[in-house]
Amino acid sequence: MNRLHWTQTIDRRILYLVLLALVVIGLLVPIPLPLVVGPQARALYNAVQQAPEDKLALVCTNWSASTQGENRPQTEVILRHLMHRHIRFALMAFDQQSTNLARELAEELAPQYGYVYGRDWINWGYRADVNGTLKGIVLSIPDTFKTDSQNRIPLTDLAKLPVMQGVHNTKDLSIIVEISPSGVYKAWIQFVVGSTPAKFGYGPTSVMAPELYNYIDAGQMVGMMFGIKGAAEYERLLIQDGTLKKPGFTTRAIAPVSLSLVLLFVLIGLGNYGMYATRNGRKQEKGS
Amino acid sequence: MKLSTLLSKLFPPLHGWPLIGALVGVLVLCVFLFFALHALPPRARKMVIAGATFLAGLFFALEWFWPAGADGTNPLTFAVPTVGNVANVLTAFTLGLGVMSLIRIHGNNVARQKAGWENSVVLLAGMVVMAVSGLFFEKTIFFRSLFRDVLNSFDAAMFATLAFYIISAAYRAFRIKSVEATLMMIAALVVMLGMIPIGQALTSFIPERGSFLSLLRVDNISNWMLTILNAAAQRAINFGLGVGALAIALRVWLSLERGAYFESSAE
Amino acid sequence: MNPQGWSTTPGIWIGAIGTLALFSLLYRENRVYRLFEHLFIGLAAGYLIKATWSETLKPQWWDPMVGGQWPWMFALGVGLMFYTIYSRKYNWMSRVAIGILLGFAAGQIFQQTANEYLPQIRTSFKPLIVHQADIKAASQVTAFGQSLSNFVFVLVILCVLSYFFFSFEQKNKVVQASSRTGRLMMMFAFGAMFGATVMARMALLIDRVWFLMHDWLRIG
Amino acid sequence: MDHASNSWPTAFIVILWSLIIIGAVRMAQAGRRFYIRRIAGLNAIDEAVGRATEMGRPILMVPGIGDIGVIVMQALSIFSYIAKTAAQFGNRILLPTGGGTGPAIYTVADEVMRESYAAAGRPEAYDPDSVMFISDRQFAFAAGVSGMIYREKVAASFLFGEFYAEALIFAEAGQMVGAIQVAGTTQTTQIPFLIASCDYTIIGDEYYAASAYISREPTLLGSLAGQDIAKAIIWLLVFVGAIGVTYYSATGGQAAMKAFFLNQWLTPH
Repeated sequence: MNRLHWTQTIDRRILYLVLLALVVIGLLVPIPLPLVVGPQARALYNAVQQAPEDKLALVCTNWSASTQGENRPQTEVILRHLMHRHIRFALMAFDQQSTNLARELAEELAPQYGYVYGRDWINWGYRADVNGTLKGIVLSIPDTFKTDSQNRIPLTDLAKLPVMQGVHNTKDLSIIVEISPSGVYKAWIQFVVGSTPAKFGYGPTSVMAPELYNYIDAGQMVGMMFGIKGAAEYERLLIQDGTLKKPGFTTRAIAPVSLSLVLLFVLIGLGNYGMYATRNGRKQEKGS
Repeated sequence: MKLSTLLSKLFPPLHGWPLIGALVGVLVLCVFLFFALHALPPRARKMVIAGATFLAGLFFALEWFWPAGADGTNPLTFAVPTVGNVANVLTAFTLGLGVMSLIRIHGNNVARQKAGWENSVVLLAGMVVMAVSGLFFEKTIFFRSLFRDVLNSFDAAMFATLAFYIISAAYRAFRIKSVEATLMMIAALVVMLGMIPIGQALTSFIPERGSFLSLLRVDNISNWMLTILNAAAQRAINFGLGVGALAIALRVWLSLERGAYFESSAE
Repeated sequence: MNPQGWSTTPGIWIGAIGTLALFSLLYRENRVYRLFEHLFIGLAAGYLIKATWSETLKPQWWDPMVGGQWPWMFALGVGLMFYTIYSRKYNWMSRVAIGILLGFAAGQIFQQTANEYLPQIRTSFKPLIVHQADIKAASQVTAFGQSLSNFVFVLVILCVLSYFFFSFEQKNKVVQASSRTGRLMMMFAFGAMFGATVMARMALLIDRVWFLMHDWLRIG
Repeated sequence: MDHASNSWPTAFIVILWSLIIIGAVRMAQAGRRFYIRRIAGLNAIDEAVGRATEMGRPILMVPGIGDIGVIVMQALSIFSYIAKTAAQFGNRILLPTGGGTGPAIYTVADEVMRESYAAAGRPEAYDPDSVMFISDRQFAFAAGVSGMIYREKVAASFLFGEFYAEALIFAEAGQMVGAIQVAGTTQTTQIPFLIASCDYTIIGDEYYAASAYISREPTLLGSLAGQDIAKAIIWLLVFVGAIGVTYYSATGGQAAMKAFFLNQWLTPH
């Protein structure tokens, strides 16, 4: 047997162990890997940076525990950016789990920026019917959501919910960002994007991201974060402009992502090299 | 008269004793229908099944084909949410079958002390604790933590094992064994290269835009592959799937289907 | 060991140990995995009971029914038909209930087909020769590049479709070549899909490892 | 589009397809015979069952986690064939169901398996515990089925239905215990992972051709011929459409024609 034969049949458990080790080390030890900020993430960042401060931003989340690895960091950088710029925002969701996960994230970040629920941010809650809801908010947000989801206060009660001051429909929004593993963006583009001056940005999982270039190219979407990589690029921009003092989880996470992809390259290379070498060896044996 | 008003006249909402009377009446009627149905000869039974399937489908088909007015609705549109609810409710009633399947298999394990019966105890206990705390103590920290910290963690953990599996699958499958395997490998490598800084750095000397060469940047090649080749291939595959689904749906709806479940006559 | 350094929430502990237990299957099947697998299934079943009642049966059936809409009682009658499967004598009746469910699914096929596939046919009508005037000013694509892309797009669709013809023998040389090209193009596409998924999967693992390190062990 | 009247040309095509398929089915039922080409992955089913018999280990069949409907019925129709073969050779079978309508699928699957054993002449060999509901929850189902794959050391694994991310979990678990695996799914995004981990993967609407291929039932072969004609119509539409759009965009002056071709026809309003 050829001495390179092992490269073709490495026990899977060894592969798993190496991957796990790379992830743990990558998270613990800051590895300075180059990170190119792509045009899509930059465009989204610029849109949030230039969003009018006197209007309400809308962050729609549709992710659940299963895709939080990518979608949670994306939500976090967007919320941090909005809070740093003191833009009030609203949360909404088309996924029941997501409305809780995003609310918890917002509750975690709010104290750091002095955000108060009802004054600086609000949770509209969850709706199952995508098309109906989106068609509804184009006409009237208070009629569509009726109350906030935390305390069931009518959205028109401005004394208790000053955050809703001057917000009637999508025309009164400053920017819309959806963070989602599913294809809801089509409904946004069909029903909402044309109705409002607010720009529309996206945080898709990296599986879904390639679908979106088309829409960015067509100007229907201002920009996006390509999965976890996009979130890290966005975080890089936030560090550069001083919004963030130190890198967070996202920047840490990008090193193990890159390392694991490199591992995959190495493994595929090894497997093929071994196969090639063994095959050649066999040919020579025959010849001799 | 509108169909919706006709219906509300035929089935007026009731309250108090009349309501209870109506509910009991419906139940008795159901029991009667049950035995009446069972008295049918096999041929008629087949027709009942075929008829029920056809009628259930007919509603959605008619609603769609019936021209809509200026307001985007037709006389059947008002019933779409209700019929959707009926489908949801009927599906929900099957829940008991699933729970009974679990209880039967795991209850048996416990009763006969089969190997691993302790696990079956854990399964049944978990089910009871979760159901009871969810139904009656929904607002407690206990239930919220059980759902979020335990159940969601398990979901995410199982999902995360995919990271390992994808590595071993790629390592094993991406070998230059055949034209097909090689093509798959090349495409995967290019797309992955486009995602990592090292890959992007390979062609970063090419200007991002404005030059013919910029098309050769790894990220651009990768995007092109995903948005042109991949999108076109997926689209063609999906055309076939769409037509296939249409065909089997028509066969099921019109009771033309043959094969498992359908060929046998109702005894 | 510093007790303050450890999370005290029992939920997080069970979640963390369960995560490790579920991962242990990657090494081999073992008793701890089995235990947590069963706990997982049990909890999921319990949650299903809760969700079925509080998200479907209560709001969509019970509340309207006791609110006066008595015909909802018929749904119970039909629903109970499912349970005839336990009886040899009556089990044919479960087919009526199943038939209704299948009918609901089948009847929507016209709308689904029209909504999903017809627009895709239309957007496949791509001009094979693109003029510079038709290209958006901001776009970096040249007319030639766009023409080439469109040509490849249409060609791939036609080739791949030809692979999926089943009811005649593919003897004709042109058909054979087209079908073979279609299959190779699909493999290429599958490779691209595979590559595009890797990063998302890694992100999930990193998230879980972070959960173990940060939320549970409080390191890092 | 909410209704056919949003775009009659679209509705017309859907009706045309439907009539062609129904027509072909009726022709087949009236006695006309249709041809079907070879589908490599499906020939492997017998091989896999044979392997399981040699090894004396169970056969696993998973119908995916999709809701009850035509996709699941198609999977069960394939499984019915497998179960008949398994019944003849005395193999044990395992059929876990999951997804939101898992309990309903469990009911149907139980009936189908019982019937298949009866059709194979061995009704007494059917073990009702071989069909079971596991979970409606995607990853609880994945945990249960992969545990089952390892514990039972399944010899053959058939994954047919609507699969999502869990497809790779099942396929790699099967790979690990050395099962021979045949798979097919309507979820195109999962095909790459099945190809990487399974011995045979059928692609796209080979899934819908499978029951016709296995059973050679005239009705299904007829339907398949009808589907081919419908696909041929798509082929022609795309071909003519692309040429037409090119022509009108080249002649430039006929903007109205181009607008009609691109924007009016088939576009819901």
